[in-house]
This record gives sequence, C-alpha cells and structure tokens, in this order.
Amino acid sequence: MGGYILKRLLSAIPVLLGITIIVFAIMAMIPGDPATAILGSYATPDNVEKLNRDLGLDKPLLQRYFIWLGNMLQGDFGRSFSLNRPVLDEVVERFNATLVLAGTGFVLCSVLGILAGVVSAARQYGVADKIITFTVLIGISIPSFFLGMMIILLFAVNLRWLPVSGMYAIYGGGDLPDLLKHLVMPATALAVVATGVIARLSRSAMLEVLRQDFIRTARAKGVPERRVIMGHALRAAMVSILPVLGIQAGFVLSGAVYIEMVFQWPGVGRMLVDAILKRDILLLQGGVVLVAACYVLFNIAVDVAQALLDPRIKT
Amino acid sequence: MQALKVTDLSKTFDLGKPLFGTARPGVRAVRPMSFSVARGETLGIVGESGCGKSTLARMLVGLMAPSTGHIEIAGKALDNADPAAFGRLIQYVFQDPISSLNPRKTVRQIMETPLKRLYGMNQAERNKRIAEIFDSVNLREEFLGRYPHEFSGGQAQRIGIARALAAAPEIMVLDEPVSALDVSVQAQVLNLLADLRRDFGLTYLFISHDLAVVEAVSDRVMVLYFGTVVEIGRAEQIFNAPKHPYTRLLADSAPVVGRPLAAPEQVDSELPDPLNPPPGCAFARRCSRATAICRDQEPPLTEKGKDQFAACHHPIAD
Amino acid sequence: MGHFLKLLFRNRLAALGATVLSALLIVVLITPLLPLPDPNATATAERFARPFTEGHILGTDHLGRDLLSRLLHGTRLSLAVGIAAALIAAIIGSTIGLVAGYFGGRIDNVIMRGIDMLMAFPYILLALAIVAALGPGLMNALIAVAAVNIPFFARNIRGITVGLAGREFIDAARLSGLGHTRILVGELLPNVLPTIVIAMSTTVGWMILETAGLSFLGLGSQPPVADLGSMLGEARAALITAPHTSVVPGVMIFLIVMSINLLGDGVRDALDPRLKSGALSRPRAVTLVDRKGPVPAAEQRGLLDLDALETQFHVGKRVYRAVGGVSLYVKSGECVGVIGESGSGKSVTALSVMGLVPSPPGVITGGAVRYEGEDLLGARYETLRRRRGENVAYIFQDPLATLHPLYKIGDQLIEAIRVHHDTPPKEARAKALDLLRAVRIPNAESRLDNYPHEMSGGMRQRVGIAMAMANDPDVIIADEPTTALDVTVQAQILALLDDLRRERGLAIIFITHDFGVVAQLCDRVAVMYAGRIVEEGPTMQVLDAPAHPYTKRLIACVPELGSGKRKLASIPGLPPVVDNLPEGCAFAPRCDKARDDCRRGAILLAGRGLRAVRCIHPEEAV
Amino acid sequence: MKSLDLTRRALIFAAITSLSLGGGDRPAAAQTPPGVLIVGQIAEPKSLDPAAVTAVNDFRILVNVYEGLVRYEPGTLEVAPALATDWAISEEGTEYTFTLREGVTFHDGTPFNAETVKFNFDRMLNEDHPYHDTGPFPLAFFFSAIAKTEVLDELTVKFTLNAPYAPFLSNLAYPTGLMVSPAAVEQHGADFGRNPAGTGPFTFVEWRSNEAVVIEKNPDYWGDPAGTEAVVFRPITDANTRVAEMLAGGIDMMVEVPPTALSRFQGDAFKVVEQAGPHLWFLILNAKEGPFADKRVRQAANYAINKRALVDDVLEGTAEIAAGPTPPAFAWAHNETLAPYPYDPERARALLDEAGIEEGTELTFYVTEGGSGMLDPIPMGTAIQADLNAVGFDVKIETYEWNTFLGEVNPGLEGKADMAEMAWMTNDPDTLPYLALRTEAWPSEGGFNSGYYSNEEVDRLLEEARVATDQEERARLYKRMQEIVQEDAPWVFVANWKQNAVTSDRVENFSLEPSFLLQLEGVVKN
Repeated sequence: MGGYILKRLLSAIPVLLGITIIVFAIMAMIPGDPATAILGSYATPDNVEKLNRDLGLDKPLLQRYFIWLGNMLQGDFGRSFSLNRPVLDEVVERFNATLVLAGTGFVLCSVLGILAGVVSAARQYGVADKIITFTVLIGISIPSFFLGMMIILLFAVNLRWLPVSGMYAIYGGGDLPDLLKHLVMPATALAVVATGVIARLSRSAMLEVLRQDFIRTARAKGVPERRVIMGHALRAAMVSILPVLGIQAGFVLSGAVYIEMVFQWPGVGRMLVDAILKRDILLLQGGVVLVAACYVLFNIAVDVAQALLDPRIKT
Repeated sequence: MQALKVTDLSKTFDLGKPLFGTARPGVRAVRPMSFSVARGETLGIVGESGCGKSTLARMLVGLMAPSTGHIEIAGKALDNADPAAFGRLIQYVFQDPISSLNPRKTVRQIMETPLKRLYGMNQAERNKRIAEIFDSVNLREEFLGRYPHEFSGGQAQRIGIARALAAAPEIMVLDEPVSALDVSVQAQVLNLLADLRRDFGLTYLFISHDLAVVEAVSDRVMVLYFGTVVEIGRAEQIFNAPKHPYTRLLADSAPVVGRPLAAPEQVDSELPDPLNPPPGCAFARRCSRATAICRDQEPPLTEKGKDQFAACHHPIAD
Repeated sequence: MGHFLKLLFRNRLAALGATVLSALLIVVLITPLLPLPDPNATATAERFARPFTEGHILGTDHLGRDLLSRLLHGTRLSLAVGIAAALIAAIIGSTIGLVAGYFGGRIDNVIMRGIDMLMAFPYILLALAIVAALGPGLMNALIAVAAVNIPFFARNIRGITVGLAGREFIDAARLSGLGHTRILVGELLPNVLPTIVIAMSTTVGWMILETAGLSFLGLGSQPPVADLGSMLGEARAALITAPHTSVVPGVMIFLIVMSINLLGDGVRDALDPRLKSGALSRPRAVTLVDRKGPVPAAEQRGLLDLDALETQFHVGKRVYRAVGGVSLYVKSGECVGVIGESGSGKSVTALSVMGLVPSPPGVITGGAVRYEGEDLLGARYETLRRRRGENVAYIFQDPLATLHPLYKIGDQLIEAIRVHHDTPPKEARAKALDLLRAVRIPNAESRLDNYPHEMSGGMRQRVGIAMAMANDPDVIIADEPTTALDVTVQAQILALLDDLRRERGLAIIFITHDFGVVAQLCDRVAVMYAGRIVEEGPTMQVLDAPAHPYTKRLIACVPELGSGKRKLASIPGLPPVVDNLPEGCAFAPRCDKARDDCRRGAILLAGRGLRAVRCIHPEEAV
Repeated sequence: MKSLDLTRRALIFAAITSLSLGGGDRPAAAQTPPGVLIVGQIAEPKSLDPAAVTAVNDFRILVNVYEGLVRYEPGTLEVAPALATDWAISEEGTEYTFTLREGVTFHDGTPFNAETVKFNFDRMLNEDHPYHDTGPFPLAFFFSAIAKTEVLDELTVKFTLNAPYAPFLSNLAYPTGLMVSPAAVEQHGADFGRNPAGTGPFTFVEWRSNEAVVIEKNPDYWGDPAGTEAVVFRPITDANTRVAEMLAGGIDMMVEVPPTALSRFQGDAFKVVEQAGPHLWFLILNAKEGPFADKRVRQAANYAINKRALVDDVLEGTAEIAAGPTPPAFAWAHNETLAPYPYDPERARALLDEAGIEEGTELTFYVTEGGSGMLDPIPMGTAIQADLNAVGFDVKIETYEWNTFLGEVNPGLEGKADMAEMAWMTNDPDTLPYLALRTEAWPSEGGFNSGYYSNEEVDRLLEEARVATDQEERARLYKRMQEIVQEDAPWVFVANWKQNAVTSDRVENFSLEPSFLLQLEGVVKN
C-alpha cells in the first residue's frame, strides 16, 4: 500500500506541472495586466509599461514561468501585487476558510447524499423513495447562488435565526458554536446540488448492487435485511460511489466561489476570482496550484480509500 | 499439404516495470509451441482454464501479436501488417455468440461488413452471397433485418459462424463455440460445423474444455496445460490411451453415466503460480508419478505411440 | 422510436418533464409572434412594477422593461445556449473519450492525464479564465461552459469505450477487415450513443445552470439582450426591494432545469435495456407471495416438501410462468437431482424455496413449500430469515459472483455463523477454520484472510460449500455448483459433496444440466422442461429407460467420452418461451412422436411409486 | 400528484417573497456591541499603506488611522491644517514651507517631525530611497511637482516644486499624502501595508483577510479623542449581502448603498446620509473618427439621453444631472450659469439630420461591469443605449470587467469604439480636465483623453489655471473652459454622484464628506 500511495503521489507531479502551464498559458491569453489593475483609473500606457517593468513582467513568458517554478519549488510563491503580501500567507489563510466551508459541505453532501440514496434504493417506489427523489430533483435544479440569496432573506434578514454572512462574529465570536452558526447556511447552499447528484448516483449504484449474486448469497445465509443493505450492498456500492465523491469534491470546491461571494466567506474561491479580475498572476498561480494540489491529493486519498475498500484493485 | 504451420509460437505478457527494482519477467501465457494442421483436418485443442488456449487462438487470427515464433498459412508466412489479409485466410468464431455480434447492428449489416471490406463486393453480389451462406447454415433470410438480441444462443452462434464463413477463409478457429449452448442445441451446431467443413473443405481449430465434444468433432486432439502442449494425438486414441498423466486425469474426471463417483487420483488441484513458475514439468506437483527429474527438467514433446506425442518423463505405458 | 416514446411516457415524472419542457419550447418558439412589448424597450419611470400590473403581467424590471417579454426571450437564449453547449461538449468530449478508450495504452494515458489536469482546475475558474481571455459575451460563455464540460464527457465515454473495446464484436469487426476509423465510427459509436444522449440530457440542465452562473458573474450576454442568468444577475441588486425581478427568472431556471432533469431521467431509463426486463428494480428481501388458489393440503413426504409450486415473472404485461406447479421432496441423507436445459425453471424452483427469487419481477403465485411441515411461503420475514442458512442452505453456481468481493472469506464465514448463533468472534473464527478444513482447503489458516478473487474457482466453491455448511443445515440446495468449474475440479467438488452428505446425513437438492453429474451423485432425479417436471424417478431407472421422449432424446444428445469422432444426435427446434406455452405438451412441437392429442388439454404427471412421467405416449410404460 | 408538489414549491417561493417584502422593517436587533462601530465596506482593502493604494474603499479606512500635513475642512473641499499647523507659499508658487504640529507621535511611539515628512515623500519619489522598494506607489505622480523636500528644523519642512502647481495643497490633503511612521516602514518593509502605523485618532489592531480590519480608539491622540472605542471595517463585496447585513443588524453603517435598495431604509431604524462630491459620470465620445467626429452629433447625443430618467429612476436619486466637466462640488470653480443639455430627442434628430447621419448608424459602446465611481454602469449603459436607439442609432454594447475595460479605454477608442462610459472622482478641478481634455493628454502622449478631443483654447486655459496661484483667477479660467467644453461636447455629461450611506439609529454624529472620505472620529455608537 505504501508503494501504491507513493506511486500515485509521484504521478500527481506531471498533473500539477501541467496545471501550472495551463494557468500560465491562460494568463498569457487574458488581455489586461496587473499594472492596469494597480494603477486603476490612472493607468496610462506609459505608467503601465513602467510598472510592468518594475514588477518584472516585461520578461519573456517562458522565462517568467521558469523563474516562478524555480522559486515555488523552493517554497517561495512570490508576492501578490494586488494584496501586497506574500502569496503563500494569503492563500493559506484563505484556503483554511474554504476548507472549513467546502469540507463541511462535502461531508454534508456525502453523508446526506449516500444516506438518501440508500434509503431511496431500499424503499424503491415507496413513499420515502418518491419524497427523496423529488427533493433531490428540486435540489439539483436550483442555482446555488439563487438558493443562497433566498435563504439569507428568509433565515437571516426576516427570521434572524442565523447571521447573514461571514465566518465568525465580528466581535465576541471565534469559537466553535459561532463558526457553526455562520456555517449552516453557506454549507447547506453549497451542498445541495452535490447532495442531489450523490443521492441519485447512490440510489442507482445500490439498485445495481442489490441485484448481484452476492446479495442473494447474503440473504440465503440468513443475514438480516438491514445488514444486507447497510453492510453488504452499501459496501459494494461504495466502489462506484467513491470515485464520484472525488469528482463532486471538485464541484463543491468550485461551487464555493459563488457561495463565498453570496455569504461573504473569506475563502480562496473568491480570492482566485479576484486574482483573475486583477490579473494578479502570482496569486492566481499560487492559489490554483494549491487548490489543484489539494484536489489531486484528495483524489489520491479517494483512490487509496478505493484500494482499501476494494482488494481487487492492484496496488 | 499443411493448412497451418506454427513454429515456436509463444506469448509473454509484460507486467509493467515496478517503481523500484528491475522489471519482472512477465507471465508466459503460451510457451514456445510448434504444431501443424493438415488441410481439411480438425485439430481439437483442449485444456482447463488458464492453459493458454484462448491466447493461442487470438494469436492465430492476428488479434494479438505473438512474442516469438511465426505462423504459416497455406505455405505462406503471415505478417500482421494487413489485417484484411488475415481475415481472408483465417476466421474466428467466438465463445459468447451474443456478445460477438454488435448489438446496434442488424444481422444484414454484420454480414455485409466482411464481404465489403475483404472482397469489395457490390450490393447485388453481397445479397447473393449472403443468401448462399444463410442457406448453408440453416438460417432464414427474414432474420437479416433483426438485431442480435432477438436471437437465441443457438441462432446467434449460427450467425457468428455465417459471418466467419462470409470471409471464405481457409481456416476457422472455433473458440468454445458450443459451451454457452444447451445440449440439445449444442448438437445442432456441432453437426452444422461438421457439414460445413465437408462442403467447403475447411480446416478447423476447435477449442473446448469439454473432452467429449472435442473428441466427437476432431481428427486430432492437442492437450494444453499451463501454456504448454502436453500431449497430441489421434482423437480416438488420446482419451482411450493417454500417455500423459494429465490427459488421463482429464479423461477420468469427466462425469460419465455409470461410472462411480470418485475424485480422480491427483495430489493437488491448483495450477502453478504463473508469476513464479516452478522448474521442470508444470504438472509435477499434481502428478502421482512425478520423480525428481520431473521437478527439475521440462520434458520435451516426443513420440510415445503411433501419431501420439507426449511431454512426459514417465509416460503411461499401454 | 414509438416504443421509446411509449416507455418514456410510462414514467409519469418524465412525462411531466416532457410536457413542461415542450410547453416551454412551444411558447419560446412562437415568442416573436406573440403580442409582447419589445423586451428591450426601457421606460425607467415604470420600473419595478409589481406582477399583474396593467400591461405587465409579470411586472417590469429595473429599467421598466416588460418582464414577461424579457423572460420569454431570455428563456429562448438560455435554452439555445444550454443545448448548444451540451452538444459541443458532447461531441468533443465523446470523441476524446472514444479515441482514448479504444486505443488505450500510451494514447489513453496521455489524454487522460490531460483530462485530469483540466478536472483538477476548479471549473468556474477555468470558465472564468476562458471568458476573460475571449472577452465577455454569450457566445464565449457558451464556449467556456462547453470547454469545462468536455472532461466529464471524455471520462464518461472513455470508461464505457474501454469496456466495449474489449468486447468480442470489436474483434469480430477487425477480422471482418475494418480499420480503426471504421471501428470507431461504425462499431463503437452506435453503442456509446445512448450513453452520450443520456449524459447530454442530464447535463443540459446543468449547463444552463452554469451559464446562468457565469451570466450571474456578469460574463454572459451583452445588454440589452438577456439570458436568464444575466436577468437574475441584473435583478440581484434589487433582490430585497423588488424580489419579483429575481424570482421570475429564478423560477424559470428552476422550471427548465427541473423539467430537463425529469425528462433526462426518463430518457436514461427508457434507453436502458435493463429497465425493460425489470432488472433495475431492487429485489426485495423475500420473494413476493401472491397465491391465487388455495394452499395445497399438507402431505409430508420428506424433510422439505414442494407442493404444486408456481413462480411467475411479471414483466410489463407479460407473464412468464417460470415454474408451473412443481412438486418435489427430499428426505434426510437423500440427494435429489433436478435436471433441465436453460429456461426450464430448475433454478427458479430452487430459489423459490427460501424466497430468493428476485422480486420484482418474480412472484410466487401458488403452491406451498414446507420445511418439517411448516409452510415457508406464508411465513413472516423473520421466521424465514432464521431458517435461511440455519436449516436450508444454498450453494450457488458461480462462486466468484456469489461471494462478496470485498469481504475476506473468513469474515463471510464468521458472519454466516454469527447471524444465527451468538458466538464470540474468536470461537466463530475457530469454527470457520474447521469448516475450511472440512471442505479440504489446504493451508486453511492463511486462507481465512484471503479475498475471493485471490482464490481459484475450485477453492472458491469449497468456500461456498463451507459457508453452506456453517450452521449444520438439514437441507442443501445446490444450484449448478460445478458448472463454472474445470472438469478435474468438478470431480473433486462432487466427491466432496457426496462425502459430506454421507457423513452428516444431509438432504441435497442438486440442480444441474449434466446427466453425468446426476448419474454419479443423485438417488432420484426430476427432469424439467418449460417450467414443469416431465419425468421423475430413481436416477438409474430414468437414465437407463427414459420414459419421456424429451428425456430420451436429451440423453442421446450428450456426447460421451471414448466414442471417437462421430455425428451427434440432436433435437430440432428450440425450447418454448414460458410466456406463451403451447396447449397440451410443451415438448410436442419438437417431438417426433407427437400426435393431435398431445396438443390438447392438461397432461398430468402420472406413474407408480417413485417413477412418474408427463406423457400420454411414453417411450416406456411406468 | 406531481403537479401538486410543484404547486407546493411555488407556495414556498411565494412565502419567501412575501416574507422578504413584509418582514424586514422591524428594528435591528442589538447584535453589535455599543461603542463598536461596524462598517460595511465594498471590498477588501488592498493595503493599509496610503502611498500604495488608489481606491476610495481603502481611503475610508486610512483617513481614520493616518493624518496628512493638511486635510479637507469638514463639509468642504477646502484645505485645512492637520499635522501642519501653518504654511507659507512663495510668491512664484514654487516653494511651500510647512510648520508642523508639536508633540505628535505615531502609534508605534515614533515622534512626528520634519524628518518624518521628508522620509514619506522621499520614499515615494526617490527611486534610490532605501524604502522605495516598499512600493509601487501608483499615485506618486500627485507629487511629481516636488523637486526636493528639505528639513529646515525639527518642526519645519520645505518643498521646492519644479514649476508652479496650483493643485499641490489639495493633493497634500488627498490620502496619498497621509504620513506613515518611518520606524514602522523600516521594521516591516514590504509588509508595512498590513502593519500600519499613523498618527490618527484610531490605531490599527488587526486585519483578518476578507473578514475585518479592526481599529481602536487612540488614547494618546493629540486632538479630541474618538467617539467610539473601536471601528470594524467589514469587506462585503456583494451589494445584496451588504444590504442584508444592514437589515439584519450585522453592520451599523454601510456605504455605497445600491440605489435600488435605498427604499428599504426609509424607516426610523435607519438613517440615510447623502453628500454630493466632486464626481462626474460621463460618456467619452470618439471625436477622432466615426459619427462623433462631428460636433453636432456629439451634441445630439447630449440631447438624446434622458439624464433626468437616469438619475431619478436608474440611480434612484443618488445623483444629480451634470452640466459640464466640472462638478458643482468644486463650488469656487464650477460655472453655475451653465444649464445641462435638456432632454430633447427632437432636437437631437434634427442635429443628426443636419450632420447627415443615417437612421440605424451603428455605434460601439464600451460598458464596464463595475469599477470605482461607476455607479450602476450596466443599467445606465442599457438605458443610454435605449435612448440613443430611439433617435436613430443602433448601439452595440460591449461589456468589460473594470480592469480590462480600463485596458481597452485608456489607450484610446480609435478603431475600437465610438463611446465609452467613464467616471472620475478628483480632489481638484484641475485634475480631470487636465488629464482628460487637453490635446497633450491624448493617449499617445500619456494622458487619458481617450476620445481625442482637441481645442487649443481649452489647452491654453488649463495650462494657465494650473500655474495660477490666485484662486479667483483660476476660477475664471475654469469657468471659461467649462463653457467651451460644454459647447464642444467631447463627452456626454451625465451625472454627479451624491454619495450615500446608511447607518442604524444607534449611530450618531455621522456625516459624509464631499471628498468621499469617511471621517469617523466624531461618530458615536450607542
């Protein structure tokens, strides 16, 4: 297993390298430059050119890429010119917030989605199945940003049960209950679509598995039905659910951009959007590489979990 | 004249280089083997799962490149450059009749492909030829508009045979053509195959795990074990008077009405580990006659009786 | 096509989705013809008119433009963009997936690494970056949305293609002289097309949402033209003061996406051939019992008694009478064989005993199954469950499919013990070890921690037998336990079963299609044809002097070893399909001795003592 | 049965809608502690180094932590003493000598003196200054007139300009002229922007990325102590969320209230504060090529656009109609005799006919999605598009994100577009016309005259006004300039923004400044 993990980790390196190239290429294609962003209304071509020279952006693209890559490999992600601070500091700070949000959203959608799918499959065509199927359909049909705006209106502005936005109360907060209070709405809004997708998938995966011969074997040896479903069937269904969890993790991470905007969450998603808008190449690169690395690592974790779950996978 | 001549044919599957250390030697699915089949002859190939019979078949029809050796058909060496050349000389009938037919195509489309691609026939010629073939395999022409899933296993296998016939090959490789069929239908298909061979002068390589079926259709039978030919001989003799202990084990294991139930004599029933094959005779561990030399030296295939060759240090005497 | 639509509309939700969507489509198509105000005509003084005001049914937006008119025009645009993006993504993504999956190896590796890269890139950022590079505009948003979805199509289609590329019909196509391009386009594409259509129908909705998201971020359509997303984005500023301007496009997006999803699910189900066979239904814990007639009176002949058992499969309007009144019994220490060809109902009979026939579509419609006189068919689930494995155990055909692939075999054995007996784990493990030894598995100790796939077929079937023996059952039902095994292994397994039967006094019902096996193992045999027993009796009597023409001719078909090359006997025609059985004898159409009376009325299973035959012109008198 | 579910769904929507309509007017629950003022900002600050930033959003924080030599007199744009108590200007207008306030210390304990002042300006202006690398300083050109800065004694400092430059004092009052602690710069280097130290009424406490910037009352402040214990600036980029927070009581004050949301704050629980400022929202017309090369067509555009509808309806009264290039907030320089172009589509059509413009002439219109001072650029652009189409144009809008937009517009519209939205907020009547209307300010010369307007008379007037030391003389020149420019119509003059803010009823003593800065030292929070 150790060798397998190592091998998967090594195979992530070209993917990450590729991502740095994609980011770089895209940034090269985007019109506008950081100097314009820094100078704002006062950006004249002369000023822009001078500032770009000061920022070292006049060098050839390839050269800049390798300088950046070299620095990054030594742990130096450079300095964000739009935020005036080291990229790594900012990214790590913001990434933690996103991890809390996306992590919660992901746990929420995985647990609820799988549970809903299992119940739905176990009660196929029953009342519970119909209710779940329909709820899930509604869930995957609402734009998350719209849902976010609506629940803010309802629960924060009108009912005042929950805070409108932010991660902690500005004053006197900072503890876990405070965080949870702020987390409820954004995490829910974030998880809704993924929950739906996972629930649908889990349902069909469970239905598929429940028809397998080994389920008949379990029943034939007298295993109670609850255990057949939650043990034998779910475990086997997880083999096809797990990879989708990996993909959904990416969606949740992406969806966090909207949610972070609507709920004013101090996360990395919004930071990256801002970085694109402000042409903050270093910030964007640092952020994307970190997010992508996290995503790739997560997928490796999924693969490892898959290998642990399914002994047939060659490790 | 030999229809097929195989020399030193072998296949080794590479295992990919591990992260550390040197590359592993690979799995030898088929060890170097040589044999030939006369025109119009049926060579039965029998063996249990993992003996390499499907790998051998796929190499013969060019679906898999051999690691060593070469194949000669009708006196001409074959190379894999032109798949169409293979197609006109040798065809394949698959074990699972349904899955060997494209589920999204009508029988007519399936039948026309080889005629178009291998012989470049026009529509009229194709229709005529399909009619002839369908007639010879006892299929009604009204089937042409239907899709494969609408057929029973026996009918589908006839369509598979008809498709192979459409290529008008010299040789047909039949890979377990009846093992997915019920006995009553199995006999129909086997009889059809026998008729076709007679009518078209075909040469068959008939692969099966069912000894009785192989015996019933073959002129000669080749027994494979762990990628190696262990015995080859005339069909009527090989199971009645096997020279190799493995052949005898096979013959004794087949359930026969009237024979009392008893596990045939063998030491172990497991195949050797293909990643780590033992030296010497692969069957030695299961063989009650094995001696030190068997675990040390691989026995060569030598003539042990009339037209009967076996690879054994201690062949069974008559 | 008609069939497809029928299937589609049988699904009421899909029908609802299709109705809503087509209503929307029609409205949207005739929008330019409707007497609507110009969607872009501003009248700022009339801004934020509430719904149902004079002249503006849905009210007006922040510039006083008619919301209904904008909504319909916006819907037009959103639908067009969603569908176009889905098409583009599907075409490009599927092509990549097909190529990668078909060629495999290095090409596959390189392509999929690239796809991995794109997927590791948060998709919104990718879309954002693309739009930033190309400039805003709905066309560019479309390109961005299509581009970020390509990886998902590519992955999806590649997965399916890899499976298909290994199928035999691809080999066959190659042997028919087809080159790579022709195989890709002619052979593979038609087979992945349904998947592409399904993926598309389920992603159009998603793409509309994504385009809306981009428009929401201000990267979509250019004013004054609005798609639904930019309507929502523009209205967002007034969400609190004039919520209708947000709710109207929001609800429309919701409606469209929901109806597309409903329809997409319907399309998926209708295109999935498994649904037709009812195979996508979850089998219940126990087969449904719906006995039409009275329960036959108890007449205990053995330990396990089947009385006039009838099991049917209800698929759509068709009724398959898989088992049509089978009576069978087995005593302690006895082995009864049930022999028949595929579709004869032998396996369904066996599975009906403990309610293991998948249901739906299976229903037990009549008869009784009694264990020691107690009717199992009417029993509560818990009662039945306690009998399963404890009193009546099964051995199934394919030991690879019937053992759970993800559990160690030791754990599966231990579970079999512990669901019936509250045994401490250690003790259960010791017992499991004993069981493995009892079925003569070498190195039993180390084998406990093996997974099924790490064992050979023969070893797996020994585990299957060990599991059946776990609770010392009285009856074992063995459903073709050796069919998937090699002959040398089969001989050993049969010998093992025979030993166990003698040692433990087991009653065995042995299902097979092989006369040789029956002859060697069984005391009595029942021959089944088209869901019924056509002949039964002591094994040697039946084999030596078959009374039913079917039995006789079937035996003749079996090639026997040692007779050399020869022509084989065969039975013309095919066994009947059990949803449309002929009147009279089911074998009559294939029987050379059939007369008119064979094709009329019910023919009974009649005979003396243990011997019986269902034939009015038997080969031998019984 | 399914349609029933749909109906139910619709009901839920209706419920949400009605709740949002009806429920929000309740008084804000006491969520924020007394004595702590929580301000909803529009964006995360870029830096808290006054020399490094350009955005009003950042200035709003800075002016409470830092002070400059001079400041704007509250309620006006006149220059008043701050860290300098007095100053003298030499006759020819090239030497400015400041007397500094005594006993002022920075928050980090460094005393404020003439060396400090020199450090500040040298850091910005001298490329070989050891801390010049803590930049870039995008607005350093505000002080590019400074030839040298001299320390005369502990509390006297003298600037020598390379030429007379009338806006110099006003620029010193601008946030770019705020004084930072040299010791803090030396200590933190490039990270000074996150560890600010000034002399203002509030001291910096912490900056949590994208959550809050917290400042506390400075107990050692030289002037009147601040009215609140602390101020928290929360960046809430989404206007909706900002409004929702305000309604829910999560913030005590928000600036730049979206016009459409203003009506929600009409109750007693909130106070709406407005203040016109030196802001101009206009359309740059491409006078070099295309239809707008003709003055009559440019005038026609000014007539065709219904500015009343724009300011009252689109902007909900948060702006006033602009008459010319100089906002009325520069009271002394604004020409009050100029009346805005009236809304007169007939006259516009007549002018277009005269100029021979055909019906359906295509115009490319650059619109931005947001940006400093741009108000609601897309609805504005859309409404303008509709007005111009009504007189016979066919206007094609292209929207750009703000930075891309600037990248497109600032190098000039030639070959790309006929018109573009633009807005400027300035601190001196000189800035906008000097940078954007002179012939010398064409993009090729490094200016912002993206529409290539050129009038020798205007050029001359602007050059003269810039070096004139007498304010009345400058006023006369600017008023003349405004007359010519209005007649020439290089731009469509649309609106002067009235900046707005909303506070809860617990906030007292708050007013907005014409300078767009947010002075919070006097504000009390109950």
